[in-house]
Amino acid sequence: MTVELKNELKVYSRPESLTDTATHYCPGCTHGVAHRLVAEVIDEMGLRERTIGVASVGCAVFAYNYFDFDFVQAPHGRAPAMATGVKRTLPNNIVFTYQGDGDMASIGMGEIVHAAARGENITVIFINNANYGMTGGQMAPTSLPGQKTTSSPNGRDVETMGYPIRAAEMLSTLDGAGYIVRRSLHDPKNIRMAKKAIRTAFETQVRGLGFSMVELLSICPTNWGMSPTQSLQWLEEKMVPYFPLGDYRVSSAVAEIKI
Amino acid sequence: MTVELKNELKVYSRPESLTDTATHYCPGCTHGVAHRLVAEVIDEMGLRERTIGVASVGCAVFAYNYFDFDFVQAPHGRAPAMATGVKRTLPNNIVFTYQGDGDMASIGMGEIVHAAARGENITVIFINNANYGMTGGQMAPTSLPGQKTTSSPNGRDVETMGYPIRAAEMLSTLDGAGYIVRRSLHDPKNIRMAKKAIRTAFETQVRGLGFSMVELLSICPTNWGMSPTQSLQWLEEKMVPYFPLGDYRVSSAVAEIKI
Amino acid sequence: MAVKGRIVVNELYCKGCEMCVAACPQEVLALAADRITAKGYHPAELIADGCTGCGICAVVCPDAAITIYREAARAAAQVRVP
Amino acid sequence: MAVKGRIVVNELYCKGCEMCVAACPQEVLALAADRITAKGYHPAELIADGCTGCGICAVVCPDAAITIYREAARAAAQVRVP
Amino acid sequence: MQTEILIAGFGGQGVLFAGQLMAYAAMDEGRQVTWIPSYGPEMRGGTANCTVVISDEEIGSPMVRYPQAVIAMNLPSLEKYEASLLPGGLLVINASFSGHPLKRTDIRSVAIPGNEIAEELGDKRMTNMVLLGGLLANLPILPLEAIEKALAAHLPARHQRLLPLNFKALRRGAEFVAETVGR
Amino acid sequence: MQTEILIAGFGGQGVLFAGQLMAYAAMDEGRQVTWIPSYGPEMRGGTANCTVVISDEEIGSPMVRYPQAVIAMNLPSLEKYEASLLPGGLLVINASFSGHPLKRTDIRSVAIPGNEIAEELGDKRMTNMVLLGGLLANLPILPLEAIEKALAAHLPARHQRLLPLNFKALRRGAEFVAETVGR
Amino acid sequence: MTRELMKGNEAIAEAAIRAGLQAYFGYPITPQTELLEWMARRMPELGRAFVQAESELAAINMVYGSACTGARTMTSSSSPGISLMLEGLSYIAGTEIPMVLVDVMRGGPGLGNIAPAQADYNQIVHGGGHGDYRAIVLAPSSVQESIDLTVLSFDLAEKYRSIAVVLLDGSIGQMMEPAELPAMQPIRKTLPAWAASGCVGRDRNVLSSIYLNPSEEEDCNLRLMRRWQEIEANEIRYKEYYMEDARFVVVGFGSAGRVALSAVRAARADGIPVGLLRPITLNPFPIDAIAEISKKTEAMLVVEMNAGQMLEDVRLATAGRTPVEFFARLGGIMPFPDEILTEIRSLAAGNYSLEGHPRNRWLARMVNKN
Amino acid sequence: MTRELMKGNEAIAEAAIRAGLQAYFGYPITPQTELLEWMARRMPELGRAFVQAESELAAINMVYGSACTGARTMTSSSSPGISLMLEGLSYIAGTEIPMVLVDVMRGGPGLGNIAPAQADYNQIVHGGGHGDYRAIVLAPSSVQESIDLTVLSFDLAEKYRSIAVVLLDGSIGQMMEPAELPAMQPIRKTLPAWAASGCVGRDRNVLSSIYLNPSEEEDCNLRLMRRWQEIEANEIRYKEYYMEDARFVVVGFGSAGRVALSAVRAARADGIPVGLLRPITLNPFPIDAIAEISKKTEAMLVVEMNAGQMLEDVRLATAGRTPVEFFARLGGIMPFPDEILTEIRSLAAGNYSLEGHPRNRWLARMVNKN
Ligand SMILES: Cc1ncc(C[n+]2csc(CCOP(=O)(O)OP(=O)(O)O)c2C)c(N)n1
Ligand SMILES: Cc1ncc(C[n+]2csc(CCOP(=O)(O)OP(=O)(O)O)c2C)c(N)n1
Ligand code: SF4
Ligand code: SF4
Ligand code: SF4
Ligand code: SF4
Ligand code: SF4
Ligand code: SF4
Ligand SMILES: [Mg+2]
Ligand SMILES: [Mg+2]
Repeated sequence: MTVELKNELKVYSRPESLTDTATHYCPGCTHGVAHRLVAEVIDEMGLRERTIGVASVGCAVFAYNYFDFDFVQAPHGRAPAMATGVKRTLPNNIVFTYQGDGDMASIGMGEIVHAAARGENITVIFINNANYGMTGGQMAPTSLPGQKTTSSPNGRDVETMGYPIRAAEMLSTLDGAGYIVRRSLHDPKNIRMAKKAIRTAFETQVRGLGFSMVELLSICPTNWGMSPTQSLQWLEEKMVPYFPLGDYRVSSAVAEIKI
Repeated sequence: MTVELKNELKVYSRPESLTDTATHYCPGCTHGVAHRLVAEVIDEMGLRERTIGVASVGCAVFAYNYFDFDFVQAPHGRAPAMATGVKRTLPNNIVFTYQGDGDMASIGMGEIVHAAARGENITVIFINNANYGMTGGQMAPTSLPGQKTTSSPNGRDVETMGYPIRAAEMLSTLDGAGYIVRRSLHDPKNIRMAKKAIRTAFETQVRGLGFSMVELLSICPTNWGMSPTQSLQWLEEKMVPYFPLGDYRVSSAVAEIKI
Repeated sequence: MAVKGRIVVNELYCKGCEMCVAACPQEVLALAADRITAKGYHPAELIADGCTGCGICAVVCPDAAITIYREAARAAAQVRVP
Repeated sequence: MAVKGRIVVNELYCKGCEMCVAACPQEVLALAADRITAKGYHPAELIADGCTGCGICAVVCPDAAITIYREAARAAAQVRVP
Repeated sequence: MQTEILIAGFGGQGVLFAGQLMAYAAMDEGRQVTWIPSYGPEMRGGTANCTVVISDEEIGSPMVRYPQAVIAMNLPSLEKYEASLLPGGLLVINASFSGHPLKRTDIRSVAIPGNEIAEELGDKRMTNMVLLGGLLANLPILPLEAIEKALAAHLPARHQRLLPLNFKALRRGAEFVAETVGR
Repeated sequence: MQTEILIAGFGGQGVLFAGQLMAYAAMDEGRQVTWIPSYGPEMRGGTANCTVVISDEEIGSPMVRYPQAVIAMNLPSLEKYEASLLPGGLLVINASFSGHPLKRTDIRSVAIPGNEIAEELGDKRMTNMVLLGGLLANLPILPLEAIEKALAAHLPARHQRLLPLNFKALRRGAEFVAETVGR
Repeated sequence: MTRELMKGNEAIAEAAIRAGLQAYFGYPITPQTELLEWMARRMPELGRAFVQAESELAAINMVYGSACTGARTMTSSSSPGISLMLEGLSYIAGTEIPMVLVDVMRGGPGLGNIAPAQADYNQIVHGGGHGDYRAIVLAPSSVQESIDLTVLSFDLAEKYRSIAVVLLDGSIGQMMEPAELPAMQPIRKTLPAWAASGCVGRDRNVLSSIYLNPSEEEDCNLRLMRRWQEIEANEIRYKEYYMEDARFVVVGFGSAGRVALSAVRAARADGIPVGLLRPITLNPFPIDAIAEISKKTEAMLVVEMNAGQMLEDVRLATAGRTPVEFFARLGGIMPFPDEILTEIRSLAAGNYSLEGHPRNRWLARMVNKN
Repeated sequence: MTRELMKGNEAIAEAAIRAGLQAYFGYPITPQTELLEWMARRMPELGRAFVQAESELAAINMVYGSACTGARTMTSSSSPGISLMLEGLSYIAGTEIPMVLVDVMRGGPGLGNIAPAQADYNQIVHGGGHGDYRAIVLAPSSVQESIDLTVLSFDLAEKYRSIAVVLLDGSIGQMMEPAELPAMQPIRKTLPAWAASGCVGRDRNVLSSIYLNPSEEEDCNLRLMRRWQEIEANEIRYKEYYMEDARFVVVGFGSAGRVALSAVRAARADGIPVGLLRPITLNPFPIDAIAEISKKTEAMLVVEMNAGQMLEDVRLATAGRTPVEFFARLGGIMPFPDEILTEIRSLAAGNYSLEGHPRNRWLARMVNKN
C-alpha cells in the first residue's frame, strides 16, 4: 500500500558513503548493519574524502565495493599491518580495518596485538560472528563451547579445541590501546549504541589518541542454520553472556570525547 | 687455594640433564641460569627420558646442544605450534618450548596466544631480556620506554615504537591457561623462586592441567653494554618495576599442586 | 494523535530478511508475498496505516534499503534517525 | 662455628663472569688473575678459608661450573641446594 | 557417447542435489560420470549451479562450455545459460519464475511451472524433482527408475518419508514434452 | 699485486677495527680494498676475525682461503689459522697468549708480547695497534703514516685523546722483526 | 571393494586416513576446505590427532613437530595458504623428515579467486621456500588417481625422508567421481630411529635444520642432492596415450592433461597422429621420456592452466631438438577441449617454430580472448 | 663526490634514502640487520616513516599498505624472512603496485646458517609466491653496484608498477668497500593516479588482487605477462669480461661472478681464451646474449653458490647448442678463485659434454669435498 503525507520531510536515507551496490551478503546478515553504521559515522564526521578502508579476507572481503571511498584489500589477517603501512605513510588520513573473527582473532592475532601495542593510530571494526562465514561455517576462535560448526561437527570440545578468545578483553591489557569496547547488533537499542561506539573510535583516531577497536557481535544466519530473526535471538541468548558487552579500555583522553 | 675437608659430601653438582658442553653464551648471561634450572627440575622429576624440548630462534637456538634429552628446533616464533604438533602426537611425553622475547612476543605472538587459548598441555620457558640478543641488540616488544637499542638508537619512543608488551598479563586473559607467572633471575632468592615456578609449570603439564608459562626476566650484558653484575642491577631497578613479578594465572587445579 | 510517517523500500537492496518486519513497533510491515525482486526475494512493504516514521526499521535494515519520511509539522522536531 | 665447605670450579665451563664472586656471602671467591682458560677467561676460584658450602655461588652460576662440598657431619642435614 | 547437463538456480532450490542424483544413477548404471558444483562465495550471492557429465568413456573436462541440456530454476540462470546451450540442446525452464521470451530459436525447450506443481503436491522443495523429471523425459539418458533408486539410497534419513512425494514429483515433471522453439 | 691479511682474536680485542684501519688507509692511498668480518652468532663464542684484501686491480673474492699474512691475537686463532697461511706468508703472534711452538716451517713469523707492551703503555686496548705495527713493519704494503691518518680520521671522538698513544703503540710494534721459522 | 561417488577433497582425506595418517593439522581455505572438514569428523572418531590451526603458518609447524616424532602426518591448503607454509617447508626439508602436503590450487596471484588453476607449479616444483631443497610432487588428474597418489605419497615421503606433495587444482578437489578407496591400514607401531620421541634407553635425538658451520651445511645440501638423484632414478611416473605412431605430442598434467585427452581423442578421430604425455611426478620430472619423444616427433604442444611454468621444463628436456608450442588459460579458467583441439589442428597444419619463445606466440594468439 | 668505505648493507640503505625512500618496514635478520639499523637511525631524523615490524609477515604487509599510497617504500630481509613474505609479495604483484625488496641471502634450507649463499635464486626469480607473477631482479656484485642498482630498482618498480628485488648474498652485505653515493633526491610530491590516498575530488581508488570472475583474473594475468614482455625488451642488463676472443665462457652472478672474475683473469694469464658473462638482471634473464654466446663458444661453465638454479636458465638459453658444465659451493661456502680456475682448466682440457646433466658430473666431482 502507499501512504500519502502532505509536505513530508525525508528524515532518513541510505548514507552517502555507501555505493549504490547491493551487497552479496546473505539476507539478514548484520555485516550489512555494520557497514551502514560505519558509513553513517563517516558521513556525519565528514571524513569520506580522507578515509582509506582496509578490507580483510572473509565475507566482507568485497567491502570495497560497498563503501564509496578509497579502499585497499589485505591478505587474510594482515589488515592491521597493511593499515599501519598506510597510516604511517599518510598520517593525516583516516584508516580503518574491517575484520572478521577468523581474520583478526585467528590468523591475524600477531598483527592485531602489535598494532594495538604500538598504539597504531588506526580504527578496527571487528565482526565477531562466532564462525568462519565465508568458507562455509568452520570453527572460529570465538565459537562458543559446544557450538557445532563444520570443523567441530560434534560441538566445540574445549579440551581439544580450546576456549573462545575474548579479543576485546585481551587487547585491553596493552598500553597502546586508547579505546576498546564490545557492542552487539541484535536489536535497535544495541545498534544505536554500536554506532555511538564507532563514532567514538573514529573520534579517537581523528584526535590521534591511539589504537581503537569496536568489537561487534554479529549474526551468520546461513552458517548458523537459522533464520535472521532466530539468529538475533541466539546472539542475545548465547553470545552476549560469553562476550559481555561493555567498555574494556577507554584512555582518560578518550573518556573526554563528547559526541 | 685448595681447601681440605675430612669426609666431605658432594651437596651440589651440575645436573644430569645438561650435557658436558660449554655453552656459547656470553659470560654472565642468565640464559645459562635458566637452562640449569630447567635441567635441575627435569632431573628432580625424573622426566629426562620423557621430555622433548623445542628450541626457538634466538641466542638459545642451540639449547639442544646443552640439554641431554630429545630436542627439536623451531622456526623463529613457531615453537608453540611445533610443540603442539609434538604433544598432540605423543600426549604422554613432556614437551616444553624455550623462547626469547623477540621470538615469543614479537614474531611468535600468534602461536603463543593460540597455544594458550587451546589450553595446549605444554610448558613455555619465556626469557625476557628486553632485547634481541642474538642479532645484536635490537628493540624487542619488551624493551623499556626510552631504552636505547641498535634499532632505537635514541631510546624507545613509545609514540612511534609502541609500548612494551607484558606477555604474562596478556596471556592470563585466556581461559586455556593453567599456570602463568613471572619470575626474575637477578639474585639467589629470585633464582630459587624461579626454579620453584618452573617445577610447578612442569607439574602442571604432568597432571594435564593445561598451558603453563614461566616468564623469566634475564640479562643481556653484551647488548646492554654492561658487566654481568651491573646488568643484574639494571634488571632489578629498571625491568622489575615495569614487569612486576608474580602469579598471573593459577587455575584452581594448579593451586592444589604441592611441591 | 501519533506521528505520521511512511517508508520506502528500495527493492534493489531489499533481501526480504524480515528484520524490519520483526522490529517495527507499529507492525505495519510485511514481506510482499506476491512479488519477488530480480534477486528472487520477497521485498518488505508497508501493509497498513500507522507508520510513525520512527526509523526503527531503518536502524535494523542490514541492506540500507529503507528511506523514512515524516510529516513536516512533526518532522521539524528532527529526532535524528537513527 | 660456621659450616665448613669448599667448591670446585670446572674451568671447561667457567667464563669468569664474576657473578659467584659478587654473590658469595663469605667473600671467599675471586677470579684467578694469573690464569686463563682455553676460552680465554680468568676462572673463579676460592681465595680464602671460610666457605660454608652454602651453595649460593652455584645458584647464581650461569654455566653450572660449580660443585659444592660440605663436611659430612653438617652435610648430613642436607639442606637441598639450591 | 557423452552428455553434459547444467543445472542452475538459487541456493536452497536443491540444484546441487538434483545433479548428484543423476551422478549416482549414472554410476549405478555403470556409466562414467563427473559432477562439479559452482563453489565458494558465489553461494553468498544466492545462485548455485552444477554440471553433470555422463559418458561411456573416460571423461575429460568436468566443466563444459556448451552443455547439451540446461535446467534453469530461476530467471538469472535462464539469462546466464540460455546462450551457452548447444544448438539443438534442451532447455528446461522453471515457468514459475519467468514467462519471458527466449532469444534462441535453435534449441528445444520446455517450460514447467515447477513451484506451482510442487506446492500443489504439498511441498515446495519438490521443485527440483519436477524439473529433473521434465529433463529426463525429454533427454532419456537415464531411466526415471535409476533416479528413484538413487533417491532411495541417498535421500537423507530425515527426509526418507518424502520418498513417495519425490517419485510423484519426478513423474509429474516427466509429463511435460519439449518442443523446438519457433519464431 | 694483491695482498690478503687475516686478523683474528677474541671479541673486544679490536680485531675488526684494526682491519678497518688498514682498509681506510688503503682507500686513501688510492688502492682497491675489501674488508669483511666474521659475523653473527660467532660473536657469542667470543672469537672474531676479519679479512682485508688490498690490490691494484678490481678485487674478486673478499674472502680468502690462504692469506699472505695473519695476526693471531689469541691461542684459538693461532691454532685455527696457522695452517691456512700461504707458504712464505707472515704470521704475527700475540706472544702474551702463547709461547707454544709453531707447526709450520715454511713461513715467516714474529711473536710480539702485545698485552704487556700495551699495559706498559698504560692501556690494554692498544694491543691491536702494537700487533698491527708489527705486521706493517714486516709486510710493508702500507706506510705507518697512512694508518695514523686513518686513526686520526676514524677513531671515535671519545677516544681521540688516545691518538698519540695509538701512534706509540704502532711504532713499538713496528720494532719487532720477523724471521723465517727454523726447526 | 565397490566404487563410491566421492568428492576429490574428501577422497584424499579418507585415503590418507586409510594410509595410516596419525595426525592432521590444517586451516580452512577454499577450494580445499572439505578435506579439513572430513578430517575434523574422522580423525577424532578414530582417536587420532586433529587440530584446526590458527593459520597455515601454525599448521605447517605443527606438522613439523609431529613429523619429528616419526608419525605419519600431513596438512593441506590452497595457493595463498601454501605461500605461508614455505618457511616451514624449507625447515622440514632441511631437517630431512617425511611429511605429506596436499595443495589444491586456485587462481592467483594474490587473493585472486577460488577457481581451478595450476599457477603454483613453480612454487611447488622449483622450491618456493628458501635454500636448495626439492619435494616429491605427484599430480593426479582424477578422484581415483588422487586417492592412489595420496597413499603413495606417504610411502615415498618416508622412504626418502622427504616432503611429498599431492598437487591438484580446485576442480579435482571439488569434483565428484566414482572411485574406489583402499582398505584401512593399521597405524605403524615402530618409530624410526631418528625420531624425537623421548630418549628412553638411547642417546638423545636432535632434529634441526641448522648447520652453523658452512662445510657441514654443504654436506647436508650434498646429501639432499644425492638422495634426489636416487629419487630421480626410481620414482619418475607418467602416463602416455596414443603414442605409438604419434607425430605430434601434447604434454599436460592434472586437469589440463585430462582435458587435453578429450582433445587428443577428437583429433585422432580427425585422423591427426597426435599423442599425449601426462606427467604424474612433476618432481622428479620425466625428462628422459620427453627427450626421447622430442627425438621422434615433429612438434609438441604444452597445455597448462598457468602462463607456461612446466613449459620451461619441457623445453629444457627437448634441448632445442623439437619445436614446442604452448597453450593455456589463466586465472581460474579451465581450457576447453575444443580450444585445445584447435591448437592441435594448428600444430598439425605446421604452425610451429624453433625460433623465439612459444609463450610469446601464445600471448599473441590470446589477444582477443575474453 | 668522494669515495667512502661502506658496508654493503649500509650503503644500500643510504642509497635507498637518497633515492627518495618515504617509508621502510623491516625485521632484524643476519646478515641483513645493519640495513634495518641504518634505517632506524636515518629515517626518523629525516622525518620519514620507519617501523620495526613484529615479523617479516607484518613488514611486507606494511609495505603493501604503504605502496598502495603511491609512496616509495621498501623492506629488506634474508632467506627465511623472505619465505615469510611470499604471500604478501604475490598480493602486491597481483595488485600491480611498485615496491622494492632487498634480499641478502644466507645458507639454507631451513635455519641453515648466516654465511653467504645464492640458494634463493629460484625463490626470487621463478616466483616463490603463488600464482603467475614475475619480479624484476637485480644482482649486484660489489658495494658500488649495490648502491647503483638500489637506486635503479625504485625507478624500474615505478615504471612498470612491479616488484623490484635487489638480490645479494651475505658477503656483499657485510663487506666494506670504497664506493660513491648518489646525491640526495627530493621526495616525489605528486601521487600516481591509482594511489589510495583519500578520494578528494575524484572517484574512489580501490586496490586489490581479487578477481572473483576468472575471465577478469585471466585479463589481469595477461596484462602482467604483456608488461613483462616490455620489461624483457627494455631492461636486460649484464656485464661481459674478456669476451672478444673467448672460446670458453663462465657465467656467474653476484659474488660468484665476482670470484669467477679473479679465476678468469688467472686463466687468461695462463693463456686460456676464457671470458665471463655476469648477469646483472636475473629477471629478465639475458637469454639472447647467452644464446648468441652459445653459438660461438666451445663450452660454458656456470658457477653459483647453489646447487644449479641459474644453471637451468643458462641451459635453456643454450638450447643444447653448447656443452654447459657446472661448479658450485653450497651452504654458505664461497667458491675460491683457485677452485674455479681448476674448473676452467678442466674445461679447456676438453672435459665437457652435451650428454647427461652437468649437475650430476659436478656432484661426482664433489665426492671428496670438505
Ligand atoms: C592465507 C589464507 N588462508 C585462508 C583463506 C581462506 N579464508 C577466506 S575467508 C576465511 C575465514 C573468514 O572468517 P571470518 O574472518 O570470521 O569472516 P566472516 O566470513 O565470518 O565474516 C578463510 C579461512 C585465505 N583466503 N587466505
Ligand atoms: C624468520 C626469521 N626472522 C628473523 C630471524 C633473525 N633472528 C634470529 S634470532 C632473532 C631475535 C632473537 O631475539 P630473542 O627471541 O629475544 O632471543 P634472545 O637472543 O634475546 O635470547 C632474530 C630476529 C630469523 N632467524 N628468522
Ligand atoms: S555467510 Fe554468514 S557472515 Fe557471510 S554473508 Fe552469509 S550470513 Fe553473513
Ligand atoms: S647476546 Fe645477550 S642474550 Fe645472547 S648470549 Fe650474549 S648476553 Fe646472552
Ligand atoms: S530489513 Fe531491509 S532487507 Fe530486510 S526485509 Fe526489511 S527492508 Fe528488506
Ligand atoms: S518507521 Fe517505524 S513505524 Fe514506520 S515502518 Fe519503520 S519501524 Fe515501522
Ligand atoms: S659464576 Fe660460574 S661462570 Fe661465572 S665466574 Fe663464577 S664459576 Fe665462573
Ligand atoms: S658455597 Fe657459599 S660460601 Fe662457599 S663459595 Fe659458594 S657462595 Fe661462597
Ligand atoms: Mg566470522
Ligand atoms: Mg631477547
